[in-house]
Amino acid sequence: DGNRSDTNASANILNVNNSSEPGSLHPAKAQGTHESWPLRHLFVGLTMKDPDGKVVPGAAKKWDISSDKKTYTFHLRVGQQWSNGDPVTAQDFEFAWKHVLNPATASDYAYQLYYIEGAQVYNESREKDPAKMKALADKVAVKALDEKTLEVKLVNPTPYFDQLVSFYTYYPIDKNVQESNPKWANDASTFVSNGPFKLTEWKHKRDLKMVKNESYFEKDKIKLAGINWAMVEGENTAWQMYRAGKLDLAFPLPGDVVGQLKSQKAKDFKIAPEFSTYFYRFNTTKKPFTNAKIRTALAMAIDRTIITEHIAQGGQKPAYALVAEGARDANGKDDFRTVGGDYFTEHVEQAKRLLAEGLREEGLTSMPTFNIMYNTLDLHKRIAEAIAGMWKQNLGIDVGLENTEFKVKIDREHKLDYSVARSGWVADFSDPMTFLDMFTSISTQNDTGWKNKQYDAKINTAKQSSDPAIRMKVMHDAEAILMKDMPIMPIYFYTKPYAVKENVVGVYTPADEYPILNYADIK
Amino acid sequence: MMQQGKQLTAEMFRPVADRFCDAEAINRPQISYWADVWRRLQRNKLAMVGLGVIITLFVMALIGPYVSSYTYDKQNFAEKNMYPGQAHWFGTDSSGRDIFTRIWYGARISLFIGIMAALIDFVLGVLYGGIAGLKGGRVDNMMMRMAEVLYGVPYLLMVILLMVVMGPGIWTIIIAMTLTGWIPMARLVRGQVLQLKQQEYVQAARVLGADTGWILRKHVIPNTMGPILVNVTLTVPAAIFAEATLSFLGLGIPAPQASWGTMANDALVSLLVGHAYQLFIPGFFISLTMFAFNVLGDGMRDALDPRMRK
Amino acid sequence: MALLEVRDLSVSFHTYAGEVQAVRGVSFTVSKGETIGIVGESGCGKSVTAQSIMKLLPEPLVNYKHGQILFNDQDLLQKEEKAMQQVRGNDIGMIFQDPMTSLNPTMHVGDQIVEGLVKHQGLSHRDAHERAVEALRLVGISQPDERVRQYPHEFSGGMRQRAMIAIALACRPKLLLADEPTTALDVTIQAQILELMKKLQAQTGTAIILITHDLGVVADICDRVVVMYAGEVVEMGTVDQIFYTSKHPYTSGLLASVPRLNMNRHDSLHPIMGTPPDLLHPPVGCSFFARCSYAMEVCRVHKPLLEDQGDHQYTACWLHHPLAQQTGTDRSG
Amino acid sequence: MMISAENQGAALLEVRNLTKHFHTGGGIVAAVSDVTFDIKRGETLGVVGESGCGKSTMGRTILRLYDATEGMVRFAGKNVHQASPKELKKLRRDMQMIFQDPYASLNPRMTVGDSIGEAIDLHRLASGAKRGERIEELLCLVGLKPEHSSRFPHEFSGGQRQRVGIARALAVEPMFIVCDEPISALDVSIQAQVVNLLEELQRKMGLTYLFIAHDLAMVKHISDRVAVMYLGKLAELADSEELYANPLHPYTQALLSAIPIPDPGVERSRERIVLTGDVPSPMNPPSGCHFRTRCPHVMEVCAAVNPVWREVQSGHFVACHL
Amino acid sequence: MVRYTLQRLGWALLTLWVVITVTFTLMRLVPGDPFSSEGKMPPGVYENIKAYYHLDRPVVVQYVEYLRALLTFDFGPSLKSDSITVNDYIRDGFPVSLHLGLQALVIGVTFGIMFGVIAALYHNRWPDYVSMILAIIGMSIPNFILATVLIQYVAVEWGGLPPATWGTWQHTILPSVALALMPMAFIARLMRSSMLEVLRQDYIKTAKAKGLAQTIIIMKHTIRNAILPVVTMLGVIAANLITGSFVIEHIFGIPGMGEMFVKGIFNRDYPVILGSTVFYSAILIFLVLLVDLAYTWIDPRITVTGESK
Ligand SMILES: Nc1ncnc2c1ncn2[C@@H]1O[C@H](COP(=O)(O)OP(=O)(O)OP(=O)(O)O)[C@@H](O)[C@H]1O
Ligand SMILES: Nc1ncnc2c1ncn2[C@@H]1O[C@H](COP(=O)(O)OP(=O)(O)OP(=O)(O)O)[C@@H](O)[C@H]1O
Ligand SMILES: [Mg+2]
Ligand SMILES: [Mg+2]
Repeated sequence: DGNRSDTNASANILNVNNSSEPGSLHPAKAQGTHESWPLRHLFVGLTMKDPDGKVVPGAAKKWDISSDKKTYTFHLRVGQQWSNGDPVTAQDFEFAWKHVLNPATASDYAYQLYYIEGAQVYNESREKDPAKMKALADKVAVKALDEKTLEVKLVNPTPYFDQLVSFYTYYPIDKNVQESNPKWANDASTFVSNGPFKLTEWKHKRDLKMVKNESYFEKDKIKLAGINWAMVEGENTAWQMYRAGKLDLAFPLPGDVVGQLKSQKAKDFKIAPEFSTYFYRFNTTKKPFTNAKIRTALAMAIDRTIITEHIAQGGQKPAYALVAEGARDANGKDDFRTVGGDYFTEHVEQAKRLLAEGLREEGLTSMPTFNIMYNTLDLHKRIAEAIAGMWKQNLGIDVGLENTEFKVKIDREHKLDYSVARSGWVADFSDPMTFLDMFTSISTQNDTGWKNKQYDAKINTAKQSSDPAIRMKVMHDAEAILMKDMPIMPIYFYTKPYAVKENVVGVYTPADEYPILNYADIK
Repeated sequence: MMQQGKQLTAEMFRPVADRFCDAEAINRPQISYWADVWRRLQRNKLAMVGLGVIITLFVMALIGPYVSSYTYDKQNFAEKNMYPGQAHWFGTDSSGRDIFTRIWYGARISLFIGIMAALIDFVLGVLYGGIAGLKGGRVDNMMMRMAEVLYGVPYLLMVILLMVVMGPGIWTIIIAMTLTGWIPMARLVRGQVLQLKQQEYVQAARVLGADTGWILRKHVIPNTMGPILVNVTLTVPAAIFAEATLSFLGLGIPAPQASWGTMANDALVSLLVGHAYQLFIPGFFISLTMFAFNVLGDGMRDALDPRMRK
Repeated sequence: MALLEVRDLSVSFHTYAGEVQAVRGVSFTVSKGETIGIVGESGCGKSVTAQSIMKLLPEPLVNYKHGQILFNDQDLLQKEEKAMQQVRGNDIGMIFQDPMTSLNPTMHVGDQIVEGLVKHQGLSHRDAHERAVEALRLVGISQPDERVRQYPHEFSGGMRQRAMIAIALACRPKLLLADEPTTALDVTIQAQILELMKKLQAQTGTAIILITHDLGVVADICDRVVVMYAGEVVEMGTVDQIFYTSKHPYTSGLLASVPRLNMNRHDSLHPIMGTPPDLLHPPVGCSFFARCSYAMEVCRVHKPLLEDQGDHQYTACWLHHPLAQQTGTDRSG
Repeated sequence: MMISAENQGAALLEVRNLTKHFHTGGGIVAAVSDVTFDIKRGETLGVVGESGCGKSTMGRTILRLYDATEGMVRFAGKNVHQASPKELKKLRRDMQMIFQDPYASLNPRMTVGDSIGEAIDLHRLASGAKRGERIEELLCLVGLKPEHSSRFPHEFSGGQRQRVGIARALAVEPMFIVCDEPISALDVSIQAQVVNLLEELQRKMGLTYLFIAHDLAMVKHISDRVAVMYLGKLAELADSEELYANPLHPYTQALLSAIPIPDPGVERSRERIVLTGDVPSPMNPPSGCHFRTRCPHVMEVCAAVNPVWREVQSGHFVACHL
Repeated sequence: MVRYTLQRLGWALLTLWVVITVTFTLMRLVPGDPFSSEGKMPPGVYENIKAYYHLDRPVVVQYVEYLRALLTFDFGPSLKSDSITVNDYIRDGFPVSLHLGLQALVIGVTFGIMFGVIAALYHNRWPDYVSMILAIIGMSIPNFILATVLIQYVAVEWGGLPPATWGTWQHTILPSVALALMPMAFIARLMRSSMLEVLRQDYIKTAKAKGLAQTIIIMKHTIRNAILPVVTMLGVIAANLITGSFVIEHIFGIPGMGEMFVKGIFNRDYPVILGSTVFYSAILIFLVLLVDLAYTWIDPRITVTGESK
């Protein structure tokens, strides 16, 4: 049922569901998708992403990059205004970023700014003396040269920095407002933003209402009069609301609904790309997962197509490498994934052989039983059931399933208290690095116990290099190392299936973002 | 004056000597209370139907999984979401597993959990509530306040911790279920006891030297059986579903094993995509169990009440 | 003309052990203003008879096998439940035997009296309340204005019984069924209650069926007496006939059991030996056969009928059969 | 204190200044106040008195079904109200009670056999077939039939229930029984049977009774001594013959005059002492002598002074200014 | 009675304190950290956040601070949400949960008692069976299924009522029905069983003998005597209903307290856990006290005060 939603259609107001109450709509305190999705419509960073996923000018109309690729100078558009009428200045950006980095702000995503010189030192400082803190803040290399010019110095050449500044932690905040009322972001009446929409109502846990910001620089391209965000957590309920005509766009969708819509080729159903990967971790410190052959055998012995076709059902792609599709390679055209290709194939016979070899090396006669740990979610459960079934059928090993509450799972992963654990990574930005630096020895996110000096070296080179060709090369190398050792077993690359009423046009979905409604319109 | 004159003879008007012996001629069978209850229960057709259903469920739980040619965990995506029919009597689920087999496999777990939880709640609740109510005063106050603490502390926290301490397993589930499950039962029994203990027959038992345990067993339980049975029968489905909910914390029985609760839980979304039978089949069996326990419970209640004799 | 006529009433209960034939062919009449005493041993069907008149026996269990209960010429057994509600409490009042369990434990005693008044006399709550206080005072409860607001468990046994009496009398019924109304009362209060009943009778012409085993009370206020045994009437007559010229060995046995004040401390009492028969399987012949010291062969198999022994004294006993007289089995022998 | 009749044994039960108050919505009810007496081994003490004067309460307080507000009860040398639960259980084998209300005191869900058997089980007096025999024996003892044991209380008539209550009390072979109107609900024939039974048991087993009743003739018949209560207090206590022959307290006199006689001729012609005036309430008893409001011989002193409990003759106590 | 109530209020404070202490301890024992996520948070950031919420102090200090703050009814911040404090949560959420809960309670109690009474009056006849079937359905369909079914068939397919969210009275219907069914079924069963007990009592015979109509007998003589077990259960049922049901609020997207409580636990949001526990326990304790006081009011023979019997 793809007709129009019954409420507010005439007023050109779009109804969507944000799933959950945003913890905070302050760019410095926002933590995840529940915050970033609405924020994406309230604010605009120095840059933004167009419907093709390309970085285009946002608040900055252009920017210069120094020859060592470490200094960025952003030139802001003239005449931009905050929703309260204040002009948007470079000082606002400088202030906002330093606010994020201030340890007292306790911003979760402060590390997204560690690319900037002096940022990490400032953020990690335990200094109590205000004067010394001030000095540290001053050393953070972001500076408003004048009202319209912002200069940023980076630690390493970071080719994707232009992308990064579109991330919500890099959004500006109105310095005057923040200084006079630190709690401005908690209430719609004091909320000030610079994006296409402005916040008019925020009933906690009920809804958010935004209307078009008439002083937005791109206001002519904004067709919607406003967006209403519901906060219904249940995916099923959200889908039912969509069906009952209370929502114009339903995302995310329950798995079986996706399957049904896909098989029915429903007109209001869309599958958008997604820059993320579903994978399993192995605990490489635990026997017999210490053995790379065994890990590889396990990775080769499952049928990913069954999982994507019958369980995930949303057009996901079987994954034979870590980095998902969605990042450009050095030539700026081809996808990193296409260039890199697959690192292994599914091959039951070979898997059996590898397993036997691995077991022999470990001095075992048979594979001991072990558990797959996953956090409770129907999808994870069904995938784990399928994989366990495949391993049993193909390799003859008994696998148990163990579901845990999310926080317990994270805790156990950190403590390496598991055998095989379900995991996934949703990219922060469109660069392979967002995936690859997870598995360095020093990463807090490695959680596999796997350490590889070569790999670390490759990642370091990539981080310090300013030459895209070299960067991409070493990142491919790194991925190859990773996939050879197989501390993680890729399963599939996500997609973003969603449903949007047929009369709604102009919704676009960059691979690393939720559906963007800025240019949407209701016909 | 000349009543029934015909057959009477003077002979008959002679005094008799042996008259005391035929006074106690006919005795009715001596029968114990519980045997009596059982006999009365047997007369209750509906209760017997309930009992029959329960027995059938138990038998099927034992043999059901082997009746069909499928196993509970074998996935066959080629046959997923099949409606009930020839090949699969109850259809298949979204992973192509045979629901008939899974139902009976699930019956083992669900019935076991349901009945164990009910049983433990019953024992703990009756003991605790009965003692508190009978002892009264300070003991009652302390015991009830302790129950309040237990009820006040977030249940989920306790369960998560329990899970960490004990690890998953059926007994962990049962402990989790009864952790606070007995409290309503205890409160119920206590309330009834407060009312009952003013009855003279309880006082009479006291005079006979009965202690709390005795009064509990002989007087309180039989006379509060009605509400107790209602509560116990409620515990069964509550536990069946609690198991499914607890699996959220990793406490339920591990997949791909089935239980009615998890089957219903997982099939919730099937309602949205037109495979409602996947939800209704386990739902039906849970209701059937409930029905059986309820009519049996009602029958028990009636059978236990001698005033209902007929 | 008879106010109440019970004709050949038989009542039984279904129990799982079988049919308990609690009342078997009982007939008697009560006229306006008359006091009838029903006496008899425990379990002989007195209460069942009384409760049948009110149709109060537990519904699915009881079986009114046959007979009629004519009240003002209308058969109560045929009446609808709704019509019975008009009769109960209003035309016929009842005092129950068990005062503790017959009062609602969660309701003020006063309210329990008020109810009937509101229902039948159409009194306002306030007036009914005053009447309730008055009723309690009449039955000799001190501080009735305080007591109306107490609960039954705060009353002593005798006080509860008096509260029951107050409930039954409140509406001035035409017929009062008093099932052992004074068992729990001391003699002074008992005298007071009996006085009250007499007064009421004099004022309103209420007929009373008094079930009691206190023969002293019977002697005090009854006009006629019905003697029951094992669900049957064995003798019936005026109070003098019963006390002075009883013609049934059972009646004489009852009278002999009563202790007298002038007895000696160590004299023992003379009860009727043995126990009444089990009404599940009532005897074919005379019910009293097993305990009767004059029993004859005929008594074992043939049931004696209630026959007029002259002067409207009815007795059911073979001893008064001409053949018995012939055989010489004499009462005094 | 008041040891008299020398032929009796030592006091089995000593009651001293026993007082029991109830707190109710309407105020404090002084159900029993300051009662003192002894009962000797093998003796029967009859208690009569107006309905609501506190007889049942006194009986129950003696057995510690109620906690005493004040005073002391000593049974065979043991203080009942200070006994530990263990001691109490032992005591309770020796002290029993027959309840006033036969229906309420039987568990509706127990067969009468089990109700009687309860006592046997509790004190492990018999088991198995012996238990059954014992129950039958007790049923016969109180004039019921063995087959009654599988019936439920509601299937019995009032009198039959009372007999079950008696059988239950006898089951533990007690030394002392508080009989709270054990026979009021019984018909005369059974009354006689039961009283004979109680007397026989007393003779055989040396039982001691506290016998509460309204039937003064019966009380006279069964009791060695009789106490008359009025509004929570003892009015008079004497040998039964003595009391009936020579009642000193005006209330006793009124009581005796009101006894109904099972003889219609006598009833029609007799004179009663009719008590006038409102029956006072234990919630606010009259000052001084409790009986003064209804006493035909009331004097001024009665309102002012509480009459003392004195022994006017050997063994004859009275609380009256006369 | 007044003294007893005051005494119980004293006990309530003590009970609350124990609940807080136990919860505080459990919370810290449970694995998982309020700030852990699958993300890449470096230790420095983590330390900042801990410091921000004073979680870097010794646990004992935190405990004492918490108790002290409680004295001023300050439940503290939410670790997951910067825009709202626990006090805000309760202030916003409780009225919603209360509204929904009371509505469900009224539906559940009214119909529950009605069905129970009818079933008992027509014992083992068809109204009894009908009410039993209803009760069985009510008890064997958990509210998460019922809620989804209701939304699907009433809101989506039929379209008569809004599927979810909170606002108008129409929004309250489906969730309160979904919430009420279980207590209704339970109360109906309880009521039936105790009604059956009461209907056989002698005093019902007395009431009949007064000529009272059936309905009066039921209203005045039986319900009050039979309702005790229902009242007992009502304490707990009401406490659960009015502080919000996670499942119902989750499914219907209702901004109540129940969801906050459960999510607080999953997020290890310590102040939220403690705050809602304190709030919930206080309500529970209060309702249980009411129930105890109601006992004596319903059946005057009952003494909970611990006075001598
Ligand atoms: N509900 C019942 N079920 C079975 N039997 C019953 C029932 N009610 C009474 N009976 C039996 O009916 C007979 C007559 O009982 P009823 O109560 O009329 O005796 P009663 O003459 O009033 O004796 P009492 O003087 O002891 O009260 C008794 O044998 C009793 O066992
Ligand atoms: N539980 C109670 N609560 C309040 N008052 C009570 C309670 N029990 C008895 N009373 C009061 O105590 C007084 C004495 O009662 P008790 O039952 O001892 O009298 P009794 O002498 O046994 O009378 P009866 O011969 O009528 O049984 C009465 O006024 C009664 O109202
Ligand atoms: Mg009777
Ligand atoms: Mg008494």
